[in-house]
Amino acid sequence: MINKLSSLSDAVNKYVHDRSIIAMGGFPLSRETPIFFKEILRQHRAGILNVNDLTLVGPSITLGGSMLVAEGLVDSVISPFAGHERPGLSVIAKEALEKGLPRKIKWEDESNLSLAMRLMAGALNLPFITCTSGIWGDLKKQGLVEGMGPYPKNIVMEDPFGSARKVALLQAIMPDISVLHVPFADIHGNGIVLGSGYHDIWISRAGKNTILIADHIIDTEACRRYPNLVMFPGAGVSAVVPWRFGAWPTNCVGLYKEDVDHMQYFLKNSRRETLQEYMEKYVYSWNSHDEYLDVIGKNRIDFLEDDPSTVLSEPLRPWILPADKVAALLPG
Amino acid sequence: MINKLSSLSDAVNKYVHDRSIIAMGGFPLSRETPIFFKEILRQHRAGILNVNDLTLVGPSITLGGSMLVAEGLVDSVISPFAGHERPGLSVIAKEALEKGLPRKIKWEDESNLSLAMRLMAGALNLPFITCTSGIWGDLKKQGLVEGMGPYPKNIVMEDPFGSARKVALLQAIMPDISVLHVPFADIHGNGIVLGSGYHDIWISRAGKNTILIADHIIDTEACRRYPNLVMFPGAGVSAVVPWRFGAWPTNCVGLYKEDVDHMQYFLKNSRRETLQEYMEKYVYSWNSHDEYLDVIGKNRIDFLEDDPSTVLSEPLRPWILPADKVAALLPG
Amino acid sequence: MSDNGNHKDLLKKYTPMEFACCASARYCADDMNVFVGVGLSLLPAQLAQRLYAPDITIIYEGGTIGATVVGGLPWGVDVTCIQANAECHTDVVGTLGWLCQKGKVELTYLGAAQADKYGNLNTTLRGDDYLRPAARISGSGGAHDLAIGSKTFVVIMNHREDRIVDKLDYRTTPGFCEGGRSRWEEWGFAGGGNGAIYTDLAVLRPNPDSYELEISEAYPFTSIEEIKKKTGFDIKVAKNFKWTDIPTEEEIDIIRNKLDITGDYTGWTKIIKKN
Amino acid sequence: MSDNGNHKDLLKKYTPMEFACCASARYCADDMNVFVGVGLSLLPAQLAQRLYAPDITIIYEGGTIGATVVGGLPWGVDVTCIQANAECHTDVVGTLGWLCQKGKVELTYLGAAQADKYGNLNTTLRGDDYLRPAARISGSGGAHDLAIGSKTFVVIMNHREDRIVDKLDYRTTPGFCEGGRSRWEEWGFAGGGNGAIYTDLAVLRPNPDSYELEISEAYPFTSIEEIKKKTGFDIKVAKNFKWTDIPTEEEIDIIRNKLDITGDYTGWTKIIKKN
Repeated sequence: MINKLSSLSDAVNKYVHDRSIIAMGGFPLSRETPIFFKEILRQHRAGILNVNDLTLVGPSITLGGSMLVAEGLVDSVISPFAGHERPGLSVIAKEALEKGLPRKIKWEDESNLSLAMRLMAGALNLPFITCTSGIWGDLKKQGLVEGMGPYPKNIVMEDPFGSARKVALLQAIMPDISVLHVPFADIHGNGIVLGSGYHDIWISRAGKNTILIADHIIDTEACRRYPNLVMFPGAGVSAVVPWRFGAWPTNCVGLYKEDVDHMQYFLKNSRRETLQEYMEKYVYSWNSHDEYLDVIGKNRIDFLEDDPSTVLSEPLRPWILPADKVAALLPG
Repeated sequence: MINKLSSLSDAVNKYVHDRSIIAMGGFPLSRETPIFFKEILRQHRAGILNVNDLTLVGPSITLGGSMLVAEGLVDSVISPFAGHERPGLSVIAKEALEKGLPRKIKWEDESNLSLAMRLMAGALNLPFITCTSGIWGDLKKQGLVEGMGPYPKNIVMEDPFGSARKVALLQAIMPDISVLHVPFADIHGNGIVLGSGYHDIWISRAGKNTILIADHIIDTEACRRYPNLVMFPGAGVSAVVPWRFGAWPTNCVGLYKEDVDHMQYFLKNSRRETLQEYMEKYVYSWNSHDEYLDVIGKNRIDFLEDDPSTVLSEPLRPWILPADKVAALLPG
Repeated sequence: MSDNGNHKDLLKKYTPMEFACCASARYCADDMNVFVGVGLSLLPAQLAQRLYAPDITIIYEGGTIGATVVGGLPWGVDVTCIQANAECHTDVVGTLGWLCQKGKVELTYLGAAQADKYGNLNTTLRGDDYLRPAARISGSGGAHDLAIGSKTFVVIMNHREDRIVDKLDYRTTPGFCEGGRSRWEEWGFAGGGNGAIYTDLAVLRPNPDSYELEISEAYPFTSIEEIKKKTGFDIKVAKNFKWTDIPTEEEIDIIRNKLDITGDYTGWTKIIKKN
Repeated sequence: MSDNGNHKDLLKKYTPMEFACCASARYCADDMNVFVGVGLSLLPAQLAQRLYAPDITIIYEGGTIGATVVGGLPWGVDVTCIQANAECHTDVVGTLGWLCQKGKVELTYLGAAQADKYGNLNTTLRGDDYLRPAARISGSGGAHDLAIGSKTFVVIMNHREDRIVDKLDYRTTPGFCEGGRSRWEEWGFAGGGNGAIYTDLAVLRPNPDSYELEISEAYPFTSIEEIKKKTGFDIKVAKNFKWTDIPTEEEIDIIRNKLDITGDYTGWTKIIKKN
């Protein structure tokens, strides 16, 4: 087992390429990876990463994905949902879809199950898989737009073993990068999740390279004591980026709650008139992890960390490595 | 949530029927459910359960399944393996397959992955599913014998989305009963597993009714503190049978090791000349759980419980309900 | 109650969505596995759990099972106050793929932007061009999957002429498909389909032969005439039509003081001064 | 070493299976993910981990990853002494379905009862009738799946005329299928196929064009003649043929004192008195 720790900037620079297909874990209010998308934007603006025409795959388009869309870096989205649940729909995704601003994007609608099954097919190296969903209605025919006209997506097939039942054949999704947020990971890439699994198992397995963003790096001994809590085995993980509060403003169950105030603030400032100012502060202004935390604010962090779900992480907290030790383990 | 505790005899009597398809979890040396099969034999001999022509599905045929075969109660087996790993092949399964004694049984060979995928299809209510395994060689054509001649089993299909890759279409397995052993379960049917998952997630989900055999009943509060350790959600479980050492002579990771001496003893006594005596003692002689433990023997139990994997169960042990409280919760 | 409804004074005491919540909560019973979606559909299952059906198990699509919510009504199915106190966490494949498709979910609550006369739903877009929708909305989420597998599902939504329609702008989620027995005979879906739609005016249920929605109940503050006017197809009145019961004091107490404390979901704070 | 082999005196110091273990252990390198099956295939990966490749991650098909075995050689892949000290537990779908099929397993050790000239394996039965086999053996287990997806796999097995054969009694596990490029062009399998077969006499490797097995190495206690006699098809000697290195003292020390303490796997206690 080798040390897979990586800085945020190295992970983005090494794995994200022009036209990459990027799958993100989590759910609209939980364990998303906005920090990874922010770093793409930062490197793009700094001219050290040349990306365009990205394809985003995931449970929804919320804060991070929306900003990539707003900056015109996204060609296509494959997702079952276009918003933040109750805080609201993605203003930016709506503008791209309804008005083609700042550019037209392609959107492939899935259901939550059909998305999971397409990723499962990718994970199991199957070109296609069967699904009970996707045989009826418009979900089955709205594929990613080819020549600006919709084309048939799912294929409906009758059971060849004689039950007369019909299923959909769904094409696999094989992302170039799968990026997921975890509360805890060790240096070997073993990632622990507390709370719901969403699509994460299959997203993490479908990617050519899988990157974990971890609030805390823990001693491998914690994995050996709680090996059944490891949702992402290091054997399948390419890099682990230590980044406390990386999931913010989504939650990280076990550590902090979702920041719905900030989500609403983001949605209010999602129009082009105000977005640039928002991004200056929340994407570009900071130059270190400490400054990133300052932008969120200590009071805000304390408020978000005062959460009933923290009871779930109690057994793991004693194994958290101190920041200086993690810094020493980071390459470079 | 309701109380799903059941006595062993009630669970067998209620869910096992003539020609039932029974899927068993675990692996050849680990977390199998011999006690469930012993109870079928006991009720069959006592004339209170009329079963015949059972179909067994699982990772292997070892102690419990072998004895059902020896008593002539089995019509068919679907499995990737016919033995106990290093302790040896199933003497009884070999005799049935090679010599048709005591009766001819049908055997459908799978690989570990193709078995898991067929069960996954059953779990997801899909009539069939795709698999990378099962397109080459003899695995794909040896289905359960129809009219005593083998017939094509898997169907080979080329990717309709144009990759030119071939996959197998595997027919779903939908057992009537899925029975799995767990170290800990609560009265709502939430089952915790420590160690490897084997085929268990998909076996547990594929069954029309899922029955857990649990070494210990724990307070539901333990599930609420470690909800990510619950592999089998109570919402999908029909009954929980408290039965300490129910997995013996296979292991239960976290509680006791595999009893390889007993497996070898069983294999040595698997010939018809000696099997009846073995079964008299280990299947029929006892009349209560205490007597069952006496048959294993206190020294043996102490030896098996002295195991390095017990470190994994430490966080859960404080939540074990005492025997009298469990007895009071059992219906009837 | 009344033969003609139109008791507008009721709207000073109760909001239309309180009627919808209380009526739909009564669908829960015994030890059902109940699946709950985002938004207003979070409310009735929790109301039922506190009042009529304490043994139900609530399932959220992200993977949370058997949770007791800590605090008020959550902002989504994946918030920490739902996940902090659950009996088990699985994932989307476990909830939507297994429990739901395998027939282990008795009841699902859904929301929708549009429903057609066969109870099919649209939550994806408004307008007639997928490539340039007049309004993009959320998408399926898990609704498509739940509607296929759940033994029954009920919908809570607004009642307007362009919401309860003859033809959907986008067919996201199957109800009774093309009507009659088509849901089962043509499509082979495992679940029972759309049990009822609770709008802010009425309860619509499928006719047992044609599977076309009918006015099964109406809230007593409205009238059949108003409902028909606000429906986008020529809706019939069911044989066993009745006026919906007025919410009980107990129901209202729990909604206002325990679940929807801010009134964000049911809007009750717009008619009643908060203490 | 020698031009003709036949140094029978070596068998007083080493067993044939010790040769097979030491030779096959050298296949492990760097930070490979290495998949280990039941039986003799448990040994070389652990030997390599202690000697040449400490950073490999050992994976067992039941779901155990990154385990350090507590105690001696285990009786199976699912015993508690393997599971007690692992970094992670997943399941059969995670190991065989994902890691292996997705190309994340660099090397797999397998056993077999029969291999044919294209490295295809039989672990299911002996005889020519599936319905009434002369001898039923274990079955595929995970071998079929591992041979398809693993970047390479190696086999440890006995060398006899009815074991290394022209035609298998049952085709359990694909090597190079029908030879040539058929494994990839006809069947499209992701993995690289059979890297080597380590028998108790020799190391057989595929010819790079025909993919037929050749005698790539021989253990110096045997001879080409003996190997040919004990092979069920007309096997050729590889261009780069060499005599296999004798096990080092270090290797033997670890096998006899750390891994196969009882000699059950390699049989060394039959030639050497245990201290």
